[in-house]
Parts: sequence; C-alpha cells; structure tokens
Amino acid sequence: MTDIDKIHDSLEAKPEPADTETNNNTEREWRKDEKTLTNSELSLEEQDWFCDARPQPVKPAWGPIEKFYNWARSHSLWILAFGTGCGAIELRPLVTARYDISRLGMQPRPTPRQASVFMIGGYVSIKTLKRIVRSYEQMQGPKFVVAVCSCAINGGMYWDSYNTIKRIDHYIPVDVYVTGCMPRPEAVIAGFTKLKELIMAGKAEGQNLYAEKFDWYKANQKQVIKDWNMPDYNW
Amino acid sequence: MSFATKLMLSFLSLGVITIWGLTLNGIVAKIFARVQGRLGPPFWQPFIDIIKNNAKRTTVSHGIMFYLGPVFRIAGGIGTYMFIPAVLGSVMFSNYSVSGDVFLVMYFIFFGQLGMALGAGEGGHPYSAIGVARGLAQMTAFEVPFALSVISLAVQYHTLNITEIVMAQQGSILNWTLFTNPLAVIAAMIAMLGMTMYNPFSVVIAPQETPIGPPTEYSASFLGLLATNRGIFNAAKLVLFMNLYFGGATNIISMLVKTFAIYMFSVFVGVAFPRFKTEDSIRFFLKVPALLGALAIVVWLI
Amino acid sequence: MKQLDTELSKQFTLSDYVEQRPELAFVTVEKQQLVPLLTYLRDTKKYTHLVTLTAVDWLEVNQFQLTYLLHNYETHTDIGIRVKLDRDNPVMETIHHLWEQARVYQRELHEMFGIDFPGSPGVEEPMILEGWQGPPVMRRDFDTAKYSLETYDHRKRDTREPEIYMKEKLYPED
Amino acid sequence: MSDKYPPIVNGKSVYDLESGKYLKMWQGPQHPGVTGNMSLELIISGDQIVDCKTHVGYLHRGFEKLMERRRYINCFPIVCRICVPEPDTNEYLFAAAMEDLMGIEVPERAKWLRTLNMELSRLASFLMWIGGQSGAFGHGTVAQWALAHRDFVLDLFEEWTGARIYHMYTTPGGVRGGTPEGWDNHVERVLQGVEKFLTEVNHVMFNNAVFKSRAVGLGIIAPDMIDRFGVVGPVARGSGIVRDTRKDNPYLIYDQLDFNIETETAGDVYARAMVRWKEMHQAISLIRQIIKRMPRTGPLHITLPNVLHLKVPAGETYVRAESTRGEYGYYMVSDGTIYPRKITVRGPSYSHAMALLEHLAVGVNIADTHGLMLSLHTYPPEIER
Repeated sequence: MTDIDKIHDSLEAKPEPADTETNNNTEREWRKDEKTLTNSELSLEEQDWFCDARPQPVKPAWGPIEKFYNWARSHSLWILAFGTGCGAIELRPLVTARYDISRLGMQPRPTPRQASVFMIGGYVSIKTLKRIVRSYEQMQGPKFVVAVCSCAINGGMYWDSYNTIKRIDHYIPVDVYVTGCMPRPEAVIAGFTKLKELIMAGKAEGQNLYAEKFDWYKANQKQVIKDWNMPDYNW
Repeated sequence: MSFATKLMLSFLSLGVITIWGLTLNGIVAKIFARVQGRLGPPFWQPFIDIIKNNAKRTTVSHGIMFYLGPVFRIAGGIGTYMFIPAVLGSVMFSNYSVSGDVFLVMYFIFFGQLGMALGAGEGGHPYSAIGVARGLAQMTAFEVPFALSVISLAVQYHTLNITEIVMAQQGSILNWTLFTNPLAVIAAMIAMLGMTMYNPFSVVIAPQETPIGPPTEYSASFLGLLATNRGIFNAAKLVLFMNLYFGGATNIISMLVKTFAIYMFSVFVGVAFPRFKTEDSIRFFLKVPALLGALAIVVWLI
Repeated sequence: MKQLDTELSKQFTLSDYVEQRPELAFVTVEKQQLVPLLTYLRDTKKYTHLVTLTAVDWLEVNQFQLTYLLHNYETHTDIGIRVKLDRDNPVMETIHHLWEQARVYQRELHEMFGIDFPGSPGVEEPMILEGWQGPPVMRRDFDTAKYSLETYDHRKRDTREPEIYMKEKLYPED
Repeated sequence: MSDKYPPIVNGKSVYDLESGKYLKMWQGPQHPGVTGNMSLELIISGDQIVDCKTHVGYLHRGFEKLMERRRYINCFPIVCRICVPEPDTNEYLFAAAMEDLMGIEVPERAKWLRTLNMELSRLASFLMWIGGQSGAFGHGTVAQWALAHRDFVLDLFEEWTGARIYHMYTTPGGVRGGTPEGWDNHVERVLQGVEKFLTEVNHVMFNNAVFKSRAVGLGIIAPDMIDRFGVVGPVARGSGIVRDTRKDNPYLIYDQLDFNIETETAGDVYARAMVRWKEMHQAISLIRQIIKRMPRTGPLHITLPNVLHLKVPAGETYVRAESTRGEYGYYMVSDGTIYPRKITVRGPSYSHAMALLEHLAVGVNIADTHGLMLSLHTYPPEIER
C-alpha cells in the first residue's frame, strides 16, 4: 500500500474501540513529549504510519539574503490548482490568454508540494475545508493564502447555510482578501499584486503564524469538522 | 594542459550550457504563450523559479533514495554533457570526448531517468508510480529508433567517437548527416520529440492525465535541482543531436544557433498537438521511426 | 392527460389529479401500488425517462411526499406521481431496477430527508454531507440559520439601522 | 478479461486491495483534470480502471434548504449560483416556475431577450467546455484560445447586464432591461471571432490524428443506455437520439426560430464533441436570428405587486429548458405563502456524473478518465447544489 492509500483509507476508517487503546497506550508514552502531536483520532496502527511532529516556526534568513529571497518568491508565485468554490471559475480566465497571470511569473501547479499560493475561491463547505487543511499543510513554506470572494470573508449570501464556514481565517491564516461576488479577474490580480508587496516587505508570514497558533487553529478546525479522522498535522 | 585546468574549463562550459539551457526553456515558454495568444512569462522566469525553489524554508523527504533521485538525475544531465564536445576545436567546450562516447552518452541519458524513477518510487505517491511506469515505458520505446539511428551512424562513419563523427561532417553543409543519411536523421528527430517530453509525448509529466508524474512529491530544493537539470539535460541532448546529425559547431555562436533551431522542431510539434497515451506512443515509436532506423542501417550496410 | 388518468384509474387507486399544464399532470397513488404503476407507465405507456425523484416535507400533516416525475419522449408529456409517506417511519420501495440513476436520487433522499429505501445499492453511504451528526437537513424542523449561528464563528459586523445612520451622517445637528 | 475485473456483488464490485492486484487511487478534489470540485475514487489494475466511484458534496451549500427560508424574490440572487458557468438557465427556470404557478404571461419582448440571454450563455458554456475537453487530451493551445473567446462573450454580458458571471438578468415577470445602444455590432464582431475560432478548432483538434486516436471509440454510450441512465442533451444526441427540449417542448420563442437538432451516431467522445461543435454553430445562428427579429420596443416586464410580499398560489409545477448539458428542470411546490415550500433542481450533471460515469469508466485507460469525464460535460455545483 502506498501513502495516499493509507491516507484515504484512514478517511473512512472507524476509530478503534476504546478499551484496546487504553491497553496499548502506555507502550507509546515514551515517545510523546510537548513537541509531538497526539493524533488521538487515529487508530494505533495509523498512529505508527503518520508523522506526529508539530510544525515549527522557521526564522527568516539574514536580512539582505531574505530580501533577495522574498523578491524571488514574489516573482514566482505558483498557485495550487484547487478550485474550492465558485471563485475557481475566474481562475481559468486568469491563467489563459485574456488575463494571463503567467506574465507576472505565476502559474497553476497541480500538486501542493510545489505550490506556494493557495487561492481559496469562495464559500468553503465542511467537506472541502477538510481537504483545504490537508492541502494547505502539505504545501511547503513559505506559503501564502489569498481568499477570493465574499463568502470566504464572512459567509456572504450563505451566512445561514448549515454546511459552509463563515470565515476562513479562523482555520488557516490568510494574507490577502479579495471581496466581491464574483470579483473580476482584475480584482484578483490586484489581490496578487498586494500579496507581492506584502512578501517583498516580509509581512506575509502566514506559515509561521500557523505554526505559532497551531493549537488554536487546530481547535477551530476540529470544532467544525466533526469526523476528524486524519493526523493532526499532514506533512 | 593540466588536468585541473581542463576540469575547471569543463565546469565553466557546464555553467554556460546550464544558463543557455534555462534560457532556452524560458524562450520556449514564451513561444508557447505567443502561439496560445498570450504574453507569457519573461524568458528569465526559469532562473527566478530556481532561486525561489531553493529559498523554500521547509521541505519533505521520504528517505535516502528519495533524496538521491534528483541527484542521480542531475548526474545524468552533467554526465551526458561532459562527454560531448560542444564546440569542435574549442579548448573550453571540447569536454571529455573519448572513443566510444556515443554509447556512454546514451547510457547517461538513460541513467538519469532510472535514478529519478527510484527516487520518485520512494515518494510513495501513486501518481509518481504511474508517472514512472509511463516514463520508463515510453523511454524504452523511443530509445529504439534513436539507438538504431546511432548504430546507422556508426556503420556510416566507422567510429563511435562523437568528435570523429563531427570531424567527418566538416567542410560543406552537404557533408552533414542530415544530407548523407536522412533516414537516420528522421528516426532520431522523432525520437527527440519523445526525449524532450513535449506534446504529443508528454503524458509522463502531464498535468491533467495524472499530475504531475514522477516529481509529484518533490518540493523546494529537490525541485530546484530538477529544474536546473532540465536546463542542462535539454541543452546537452540538443548539443548531442547537433553533433551527430547537423555537422556540429566550430564556434559558440553557431552552437547556440543550431541548438535553438533543433529545439524549435519539437516545440512547434508540441504546440500543435494533443498528447498520446503511453500505449499509443509506444506503438508509434515502434512502427515508422524504428523501421526508418533499421532501414538506415541496412542502406549503409549494403 | 385526463384520458391517461382515467385509463390508469381502472387498475390503480389514484387520487388528487391536478393538471398543471396540458402536458403536465400530477397524481397521487397508494404506496404499495407505486412500483407496479411506474413499471406499467415505463413499459406500456412509454414514460421511459425518469426526470427526477424528490421529496417534500409536509410537517403540518406529518407526511413526506415523494414525487416521481416521468417524461414521455413520444407525446412530450410529463406525469408526476406523488406518494405520501408517514413521517415517523419513512420507508419506501426502491426503483433502482427500473432506472439506474434512481439509486443516486434515493441515496440523496436518504441522506437529506432520512427516507429509507431498503435494497438500493449504497443507500446508506453518506453522499454529500461528510461526518454530519445532526438530524437530516432537509426536514423542515431543522433550522439552518440557528444551526449556523450556533456552530460557526461569524465575523462581527457593524449593523446600522439605515434611518438612524443616515440621520447621524447627514443631519447631525437635528 | 473476466478475471481482470473484480466480482460484482449486490451492485458493488468487491476487491481485495491487499492482494496487490488492485491499486486504489483518488483523483480530486485537488486535481487539475477533474471538472470543478469533485473526486473520483478509482480502483486500477495496471493501467485500466476496474471500478470507479464518484464523490460529490464538496460544493454543497444547501440551496434547497436556503430557498425554503427566503422569499421568492430573495431566492433570485442565489439560484444563479447553482450552476456557475451557465447561470442563466437557472434564472429563467426559477422565473418560469413562478410564472407558471401564478399564471403570468411575460411580454413578447422579454421572451426574446430571455432567449437571447440563454443562447449567449450557451455559447459561453460550450466555449468553456471546449477548453476543458481539449485540455483533458493535452491540447493546451485550443484551451487557451477557447477561454479567450469565452471572455469576449462575457464582455458582451457585462455590457448588457452589468455582470460577467452572475447576470441576474431574468426576473419574475420579465427581464431587467433592454440591450444597450450599439451592442448588436459588438455581438456580431464577437460571433465572427468565435466562428473563425471554430473553424480553427476543426482543423487543429477534430482533424488531428492524435485527438482522433484518443477520442474515437472512447466511452461509447449505446442507445439502449439512454433511458436506463436518464441520459439527456448532447450526450444523448451523440448516440443518435433525436431529442431536444427546445424542439420537443418549445418554450419562450424557440418555436419561431429556425434550427435543427444536431446528432451524431457513434456515441463516443468524438461524436459528443462533434455534436457540441455543431451546436455552437447553431447557437451563433440563433443569436443572429434573434438579434435580427427581436422587437426593439414594448414592455420589458409586467408590473408585479410588492415583490417582497409576493404570494404564489399553492400548487406544484415542473418546468424544463435545454441547457448545454441537457434537460435542466425546476420542480417547485408552493403552499400559498411568501416562501417557497420546496424547490428541487434537476441538473443533468446529476445522473451523468454519478451513475453514468461510474458505469462508463470501467475498462477505460487511466489517462483517458478526464477526457471521458469532460465529454459528459458535468458541472459539480449543480450536482450537489
């Protein structure tokens, strides 16, 4: 079995009966300390498969070098190709001939490992939020989040829906918001330009924020995702 | 000339060819964009991407083989280049051409892919595994016409040394293999389409069919290494084709112009075609191109 | 359509015939007779296309109404078959053997209304809501706004009464 | 052949992943080849799919629930969001269901404008599809061209209705406004561009040997599957079934327009693509006819009482229209209050993406999954609402 199988199997796996867990837990205590996560929602077998290290904030490099790095980062923003809501429909004009963000050094990237920008397109349902958290945690830092559409900001017209979250910044750190329903592609480009400015100024430290306030974010996520059956932090 | 000077000069030429290869990639992205009706990224975009990838703060490794995958890949790229004389007669660009280096170079072309396959396999992602399976299958297929074409050249020139093959083509444009052995050139150029992994043979790294093939799990500096290798490897392959089929180069300007022109062949095919499935592409390579290659050998044997 | 209704009435217990448009009529049938009626309509009367299968919650009379909408491609007419179910114990026969896509509709109804279709493949699996722990959401006694306000963090916003705000903004001296 | 596929027990195939014969692979929701936000759970053996399961629900917002607690006019901003790339069908159908229950006849000019609105949006939706279909087979160039032309069509919408994506143009009892001055010339210019593009698509995509080698014979829908799976629209017409809601149950002014039902007989991906290509020409011709014959004066909408307190008479109805994916319908139940009792949206993607795709994907090469999926032209938001 490969990694992704285990992950997806684990999404459907039932939690282990409580009695076996208490029996074996003592054997595992030796490797738990304040730097590891409990992964308590997983079965014991699954706890062996997944990494239980906590994300750590990473210090920026020495001044001028970090400035140079930030310049490179801001001129090579790779967007994760994950259309999470209606906003994804404007992603296509953005990457194609009319608005063509590739001239700004951006391109869509099919795998989270290689992407650096997560574009949240609009409303986020609970089922998608789970995947967003997974994808976001799999991205390698520094990573940035641009939340497009009003629904990602305050729930928008789905404020009374039982299945959408109302503000995305309680679940993952957001760098730039773009309002509108739909925001025009120009507005999204303006959002990306703002993100570039933030990166150049060294202010887009969402990854470190996530690592520092990890417990708060995790508690928020677990509050709405009722069937949390994945590791606490997805490397 | 001492060994140390020679080594230093070789690495200098490697630096030049890396920059040229990456620039070529940038220009190609620009050409693609223009055909598709957009402006496209600036041609220096590959350099920024490499800097950015190396500037990533975190990365994920899945074990020692995963780590070594890109290293093997770039070793394959450098190895390919190091045994080809890029510019005939130049001290700096002559590299380590020895007798029989054609086969050494062909081995290195294969070597990088194999190392990458092992590394990507340890990543454990099914997309990587499928990409690796597709890549190796397709590579085995396009190696057939290419190898046949190279053997035809060996029969034609009675040598396996690239420098000697280039020497034999000097004098007039009519001495180029392109005109003396067109069948072999056609077979090899079709094989090159598979090698450069543009459409219609791009299913290995296709973003839609299964994203994104072997490098699915690679991030940060691993990806930077792979991107650097893409520059070196492409340029090295182009230099090899130039030497074998297009009369080589006697100065650096003609080298740059010829490699650019050869690259454009696969780019213009790539921009106008959808991509083949793996089975289709294997079937394609083993039909007409392989037959042409075999015919080229037969013609020269008779 | 009226002619079809009279023809069907000879075999089945039909009631509440409503002709909404000349090509669209609705009729209620007994729960037990539904599958024979649908089979008859499909095989004999050429109502071959299952347009949709949906449910309406009549909370006031403690009933679910299932609506099976069929279309005839030759006469271009639609007939909607209504079935009333007891709201406390909603169980209905499955029709996935008649139309393949019915199992998807039944799976959705099972999830959204809690109506059970024994024998329908995969009807127990969650389709849309993952890890949902509340009551079936489309039932009318489930209040989505209340649930949303209780469960999710809402962004605080300045809500101003337009009349007062305009007065303050435009005529502060009044 | 027979032992390659896992046995099917009780409608579900049973496979043992531990045997090493099968590999479970997920595609989506984070996957550039999947349309929108849905995922496929594939069991593969070698390079072939032996079992496919569609997972939807990533975009569920509970429209049908939200509409129960909104007044009729308040539903209008949200109905168009049910189908993002082609919202106008939703707007028209919601209005039509209300008008049917209330017994309202809309003015003649509004009917023409509604038809024009829907045909333009049909063109935009098909252009989006052509981008997806060519992209799924790796033809990025055609995809880029197609989406650029779609954007020009959206520009027309913007000039006309003020919005690019969600137009909210059709209101109960009529439409929001007429066409602006000089707009007809812009339409003609864009249509000429699209026509030129379609000719190029024919050269570059439909006559391309690689595209043919992949699309011909892939995902064949036999005519006997049509009724069993509830297949509608261009997918059915690709299998030689002559059905089109616009001809069969004419609504608006389609009975006054001159067009034929386009069909192909092969039933594979290529045939479906060809049907859509023809229908794009058809849409262009219809837009030209409408612009030529459309009444320029007259009322745009009838006067309704205070719409916030609008009561719709009790009753139930079903209205349908032909969208780019096929028959799109609204089933509306009213209990005579200011709130709708129940609205069910019957999206064609529903049966196509779930039951039909799961059936068709078995035996297909894994690289062809997305070409097959795109050829069914599914939009996930309308599956889960």
